[in-house]
Amino acid sequence: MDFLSDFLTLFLSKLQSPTLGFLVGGMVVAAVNSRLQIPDSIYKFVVFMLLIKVGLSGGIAIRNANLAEMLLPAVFAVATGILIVFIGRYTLGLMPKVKTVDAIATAGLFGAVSGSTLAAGLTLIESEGLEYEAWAAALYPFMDIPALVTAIVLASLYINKQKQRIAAGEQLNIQEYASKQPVAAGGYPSEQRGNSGGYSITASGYPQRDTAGERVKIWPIIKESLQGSALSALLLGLALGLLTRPESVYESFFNPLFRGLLSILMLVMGMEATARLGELRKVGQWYALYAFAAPLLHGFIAFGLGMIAHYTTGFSLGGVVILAVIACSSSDISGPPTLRGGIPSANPSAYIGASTAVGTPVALALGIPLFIGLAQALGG
Amino acid sequence: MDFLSDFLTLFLSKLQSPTLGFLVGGMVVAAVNSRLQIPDSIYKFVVFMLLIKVGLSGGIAIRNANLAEMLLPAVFAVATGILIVFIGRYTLGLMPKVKTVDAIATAGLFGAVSGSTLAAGLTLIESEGLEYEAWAAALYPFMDIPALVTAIVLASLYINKQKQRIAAGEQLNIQEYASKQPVAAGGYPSEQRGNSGGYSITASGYPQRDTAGERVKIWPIIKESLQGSALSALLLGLALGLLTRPESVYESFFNPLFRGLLSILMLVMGMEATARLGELRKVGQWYALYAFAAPLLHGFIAFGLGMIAHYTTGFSLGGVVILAVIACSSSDISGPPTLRGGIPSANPSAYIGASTAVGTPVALALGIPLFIGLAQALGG
Amino acid sequence: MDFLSDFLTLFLSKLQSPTLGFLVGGMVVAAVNSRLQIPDSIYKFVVFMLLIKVGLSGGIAIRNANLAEMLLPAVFAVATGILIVFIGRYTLGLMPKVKTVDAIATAGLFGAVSGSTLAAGLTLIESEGLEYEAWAAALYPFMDIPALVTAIVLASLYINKQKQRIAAGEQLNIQEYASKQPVAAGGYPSEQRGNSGGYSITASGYPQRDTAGERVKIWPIIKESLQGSALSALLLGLALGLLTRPESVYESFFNPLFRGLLSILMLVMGMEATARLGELRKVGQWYALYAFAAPLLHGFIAFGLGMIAHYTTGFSLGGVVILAVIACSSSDISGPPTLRGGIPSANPSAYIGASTAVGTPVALALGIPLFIGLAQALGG
Amino acid sequence: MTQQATKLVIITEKLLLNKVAKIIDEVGAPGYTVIETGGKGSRNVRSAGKPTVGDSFSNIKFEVLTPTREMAVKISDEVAARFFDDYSGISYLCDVMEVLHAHKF
Amino acid sequence: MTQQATKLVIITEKLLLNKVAKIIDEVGAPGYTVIETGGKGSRNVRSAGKPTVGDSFSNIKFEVLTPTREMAVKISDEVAARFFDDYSGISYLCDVMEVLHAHKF
Amino acid sequence: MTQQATKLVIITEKLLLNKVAKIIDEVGAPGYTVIETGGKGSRNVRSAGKPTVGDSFSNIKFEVLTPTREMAVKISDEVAARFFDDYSGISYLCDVMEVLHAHKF
Ligand SMILES: Nc1ncnc2c1ncn2[C@@H]1O[C@H](COP(=O)(O)O)[C@@H](O)[C@H]1O
Ligand SMILES: Nc1ncnc2c1ncn2[C@@H]1O[C@H](COP(=O)(O)O)[C@@H](O)[C@H]1O
Ligand SMILES: Nc1ncnc2c1ncn2[C@@H]1O[C@H](COP(=O)(O)O)[C@@H](O)[C@H]1O
Ligand code: NA
Ligand code: NA
Ligand code: NA
Repeated sequence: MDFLSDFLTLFLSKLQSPTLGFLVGGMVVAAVNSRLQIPDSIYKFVVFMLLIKVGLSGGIAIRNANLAEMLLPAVFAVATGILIVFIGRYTLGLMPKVKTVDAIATAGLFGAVSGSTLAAGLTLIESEGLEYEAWAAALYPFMDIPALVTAIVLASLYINKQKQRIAAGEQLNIQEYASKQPVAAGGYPSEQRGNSGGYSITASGYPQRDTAGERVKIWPIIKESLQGSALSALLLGLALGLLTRPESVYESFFNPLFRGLLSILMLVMGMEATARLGELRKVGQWYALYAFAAPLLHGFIAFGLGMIAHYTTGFSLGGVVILAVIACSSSDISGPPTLRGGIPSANPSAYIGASTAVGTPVALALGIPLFIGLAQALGG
Repeated sequence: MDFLSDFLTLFLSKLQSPTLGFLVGGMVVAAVNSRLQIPDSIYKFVVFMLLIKVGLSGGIAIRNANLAEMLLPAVFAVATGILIVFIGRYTLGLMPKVKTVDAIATAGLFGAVSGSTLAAGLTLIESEGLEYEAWAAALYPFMDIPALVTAIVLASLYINKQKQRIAAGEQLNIQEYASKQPVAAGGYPSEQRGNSGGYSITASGYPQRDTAGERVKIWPIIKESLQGSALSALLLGLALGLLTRPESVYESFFNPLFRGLLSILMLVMGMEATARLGELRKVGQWYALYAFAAPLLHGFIAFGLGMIAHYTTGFSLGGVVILAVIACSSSDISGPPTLRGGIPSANPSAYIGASTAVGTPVALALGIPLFIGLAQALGG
Repeated sequence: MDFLSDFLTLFLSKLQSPTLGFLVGGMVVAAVNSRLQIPDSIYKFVVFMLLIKVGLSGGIAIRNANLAEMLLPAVFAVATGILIVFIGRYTLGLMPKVKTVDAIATAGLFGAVSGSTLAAGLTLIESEGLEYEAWAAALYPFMDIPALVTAIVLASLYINKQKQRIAAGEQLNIQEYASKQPVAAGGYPSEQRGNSGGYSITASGYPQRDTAGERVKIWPIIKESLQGSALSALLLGLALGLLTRPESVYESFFNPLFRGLLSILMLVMGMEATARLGELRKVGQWYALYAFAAPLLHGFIAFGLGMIAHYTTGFSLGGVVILAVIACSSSDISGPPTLRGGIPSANPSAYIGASTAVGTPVALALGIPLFIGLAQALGG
Repeated sequence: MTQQATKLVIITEKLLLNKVAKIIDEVGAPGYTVIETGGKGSRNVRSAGKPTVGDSFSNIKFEVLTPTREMAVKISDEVAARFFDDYSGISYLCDVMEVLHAHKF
Repeated sequence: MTQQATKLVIITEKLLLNKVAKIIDEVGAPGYTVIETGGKGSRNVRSAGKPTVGDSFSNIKFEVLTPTREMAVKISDEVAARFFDDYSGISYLCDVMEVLHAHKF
Repeated sequence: MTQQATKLVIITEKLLLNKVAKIIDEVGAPGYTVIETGGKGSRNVRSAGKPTVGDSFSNIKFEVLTPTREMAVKISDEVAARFFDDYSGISYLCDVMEVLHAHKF
């Protein structure tokens, strides 16, 4: 009871951070159709600046850290990433009118990590004076990549199974499959079959390639993820922090600009959230529900696993929060293209809408303060 | 006499500010056809940074301000905005070869407010140590919007009257009307009637819609102005300053970068001024004359009204200068598109040329130092 | 012996600077096909910020400097610029399979100056506490422009001679000329003669304009160089530093951001280097060899001349290093377009590849530390 | 199977982006493509690229593939009637196009 | 001398830039031009200009001049077969083009 | 009333923007449209989008509607004669266009 009241006061006090202010500000700005825009090139550069800073500070600090400690949290990160995908596939994926591949892709995106959310989390954690291991931010790829890989593998297995069944002429199954398609998910699969007004035409009735039985390759997916702009910036920063002596430029440039650039990014995130709301609506309420609940659930799972590491190997409470935030976040930069390429048949409106319009705001506005408050209440 | 010499020395001392240096530098750079450019996205972002900073500082300070004091200055701002349009319509608008709608649009743009000029003014006012009310910058929309609305309403009334007369077959009037059209105002209305070389063609002699008697709606114009990128940024800053606690990020990011970004913007303004000079030439010397004289006249009017508020309600001298600068400035970002949409038949070369090529430089180079010097001389 | 060991230790200690770290980081990032990118507009703005800062600091300091001292170093700069072109034309230009005009253009680019390399040099020189004259950076145009002019003049003289010979029907010479063309220099001159697969077509067998005997105008080339974005920014900074009082904004904005922005630029340079490697390969190993050796050679020549000025007119050792760095650097921003326009028949892949992929990295990674170490060892 | 189509091109001021798009939708074209352009016409040169205060005056180009020539002309007339008195713009068509593949046409 | 040519236009998702370019090369077209576009089709409106999280979903437009109609159709079929089930896109051609000047055609 | 027209397309290096525009004006075309493009031809791949040191080597595409085929060919020949020896570029035309609306043609 006492614990709960502690927690609540701590939680509420977090809700007034300027970071959130900019996020909400962005939502409102877009909602009232303001012509205010942050140019795309600025947005890209801001993301780069934030993630390379996170990487640099990590790299500099890691130099004299005992990386053995990192093992258990890293394992937990991988486990969480994989688990999240399966949870999504067997909750969201079973809802009526939800296409299974769309559900898998969405779960993959929620398992993947948002650099921006991570950056926001780190800021708040530091301003709260929570201690954490220098390498904690480096847990990012350990959850991000396994989640994306799992989602893509799962989806292609599912699709191949479908193809074989269809080949085997299980008409029932087809109907069931077709019936599960959203009526107007961005007009997606429906149009594909040309059953809405106009009809689709082809020059020479091109042959369906028979991809059934194709095995999906995993390494390309991993490479693709590592090549993503966000992860590349983080890893570049880590490497530079480890191998060169960037302290001077870090202190004079990357660090002082961090909070300000973060507020700019939050503004963009807010504008994005509103902009994507429409797409989310198209794909139905199940996605909205999932996008609201899943981040917190994922965060709690990771928080729990983190606490295990806390008691067994002395993983810091700050580190636990970071692990929870990573799980709580859903990718918004690198994830989507990877999934678009890896699960082409999934409807991007579904997973991007869910992640950007609801998932990220929830992670930023509820998740981060929640898990920090929790850690502080537990910390005493 | 003594006062005058005081004033002159004060005035001249202002002319060496780096801000002006960058403005002139930009003019020269463009004049010598240098390939030096500030990318558009950078320019947009700089404007955003300046105006959200102005908004933030205002919002933070307003928290414990007595907004009742704002009433009289706000009323004066509205009055000035409307007055400026009528002045323009009955001076510039009556000159030979000046199309009435062009004159009204130009006056509207000079009544509207330039965020950049305001930012430059605030910098100088602060560096001069003049006191002003936290909410003074918030007078911006109170002059900006009424000016644009008045111009658009006035223009559409005028056009409808013309149409009716024409309908009533007053041939004389038509000739008079036609004869008032500049010969080569960006080749604008002339081409429209295809009387220069080639002829204009239409697929199926499309019907002239009869817009005579259409009533112009005011609310859409107000909305349009509020949605402009500059005003949105200012209001967003105000809101965030009022409702959240952005002090940390304000002190570490928005405030320190302000002067530097302002100098970048001045550079762009200078380049723009030169670039638009050609367009201004096309529309004739009356626009140049108006663009030179009007800002100072408008400034003096607002300064006078401000002084009334100074003596009656104790409006600070710094506030008076800000009111004068707002009046003196002519919009360069949000205004033009609003007018282009609101008075489509007006020639953009005319009003943009006048404002960007002459109006803004005059406001920056003469207006701001002038009114600050005046206030200081009066302040004793 | 003692001197040598001194020098080596000094030299090696320079190799760990973060600046280099970012350069190499960029190379790696591009080499692993990361999707990380620094948007073009950011890149352009960063270059502007660096060069205007260099100009400003110079301009501010020059105010009370004795410019007579500048005479001898300036003369040496001009001499070096011209010499470099001739060296290139009679070394690289004589290699088998190297087209003479390509060699001349390449030499011109290596004689020209890289603002980024200059900026990097200044940073290291300052952090090493080497004294230098305020106007040293202003030597830039004195080497840059003569080099470009010489290259363009030399090339057009050569081309005209060729044309006349050909006109005079020296078939031998043609074969020799043709045989010297690289087989696949970006598929350049070969395609021009349509001898690879497809054939080139023309609507109406357009007449070869007879440009033989055309005299090349020098002033346009100089103007073109001065109008380049990099040089314009530098000169603008100088002017503003001299004529206005930009100290405040310099201290609060341009100076503090310098090192950080430089590291960003180094990252881009690294990415560019990798991206251009392919083009360099196409044009053969002679270019690679030249691009590696020439910068150091040029640097030594300038260093030598600088030492003469050091002993005769007391030119500072820091200034000597700057002169050497300017010579060592090869233009990457303004130079290429000038050459593309001035020597159209030269293959851009050749000179850009050589300069960006090898020349600039060599200048940054070896040249700068080398000449600083040398100066320090000499300085005692 | 391929299908004959008409390609309508409309070049006008960026400011009109949404309004023209609305007209195209209303007339019932299966879709459209928009491209940012600079250019020069009888009026004044549009700013292409270089930063000018507010880029709202640069141009956009619509390309609309329509199944019939009539639909193309209908769109063009509507746009011209509503905007070409006051805004700069040009529209032209080419009716010998063939659509090879489309999701909906 | 001029030469008859067919112009193939393919508009699809930016994500496919390299893959489509590869197909065009493999089929043996002498070259291609790429343009960034926004637009609207049967699927969803593509983001044109305004910053959206990752612009990987905006469109690109390929224009390929081919000496023969067959080559154009071959490219189009290959692209459609590989991508148009899952990605949005349209392809059409115009076979009355004339190449006036080219370095290689 | 509509009017037959020829559409000339010239794709060449960005560097030539002003020079080509000048030629088009001199020959007397009523206007032109310019678009930034990337692409690949017989020479080397042009940089599209990604920051390369100075973007002066990316391409531009001119689209010029001319009342007569002759005018189009004249422009194309002039451009090719002056630049296509040394710069990469291609030009082609389509002469079955119809102008529906124009301020001046
Ligand atoms: N003859 C033409 N060929 C190609 N584009 C044109 C032509 N005439 C006009 N345009 C385009 O249409 C826009 C508006 O033309 P205008 O209304 O005449 O100013 C110009 O900015 C050009 O982009
Ligand atoms: N009728 C059309 N005319 C012009 N462009 C079209 C048309 N239909 C589709 N497009 C373009 O092709 C893209 C993909 O279309 P879709 O696959 O139907 O979503 C759209 O974003 C448009 O840019
Ligand atoms: N067959 C083609 N189809 C479309 N565009 C082409 C073609 N060939 C060349 N181009 C364009 O013309 C530019 C110059 O071609 P080139 O001079 O052959 O390098 C290329 O970068 C392409 O943008
Ligand atoms: Na996650
Ligand atoms: Na005003
Ligand atoms: Na050099």
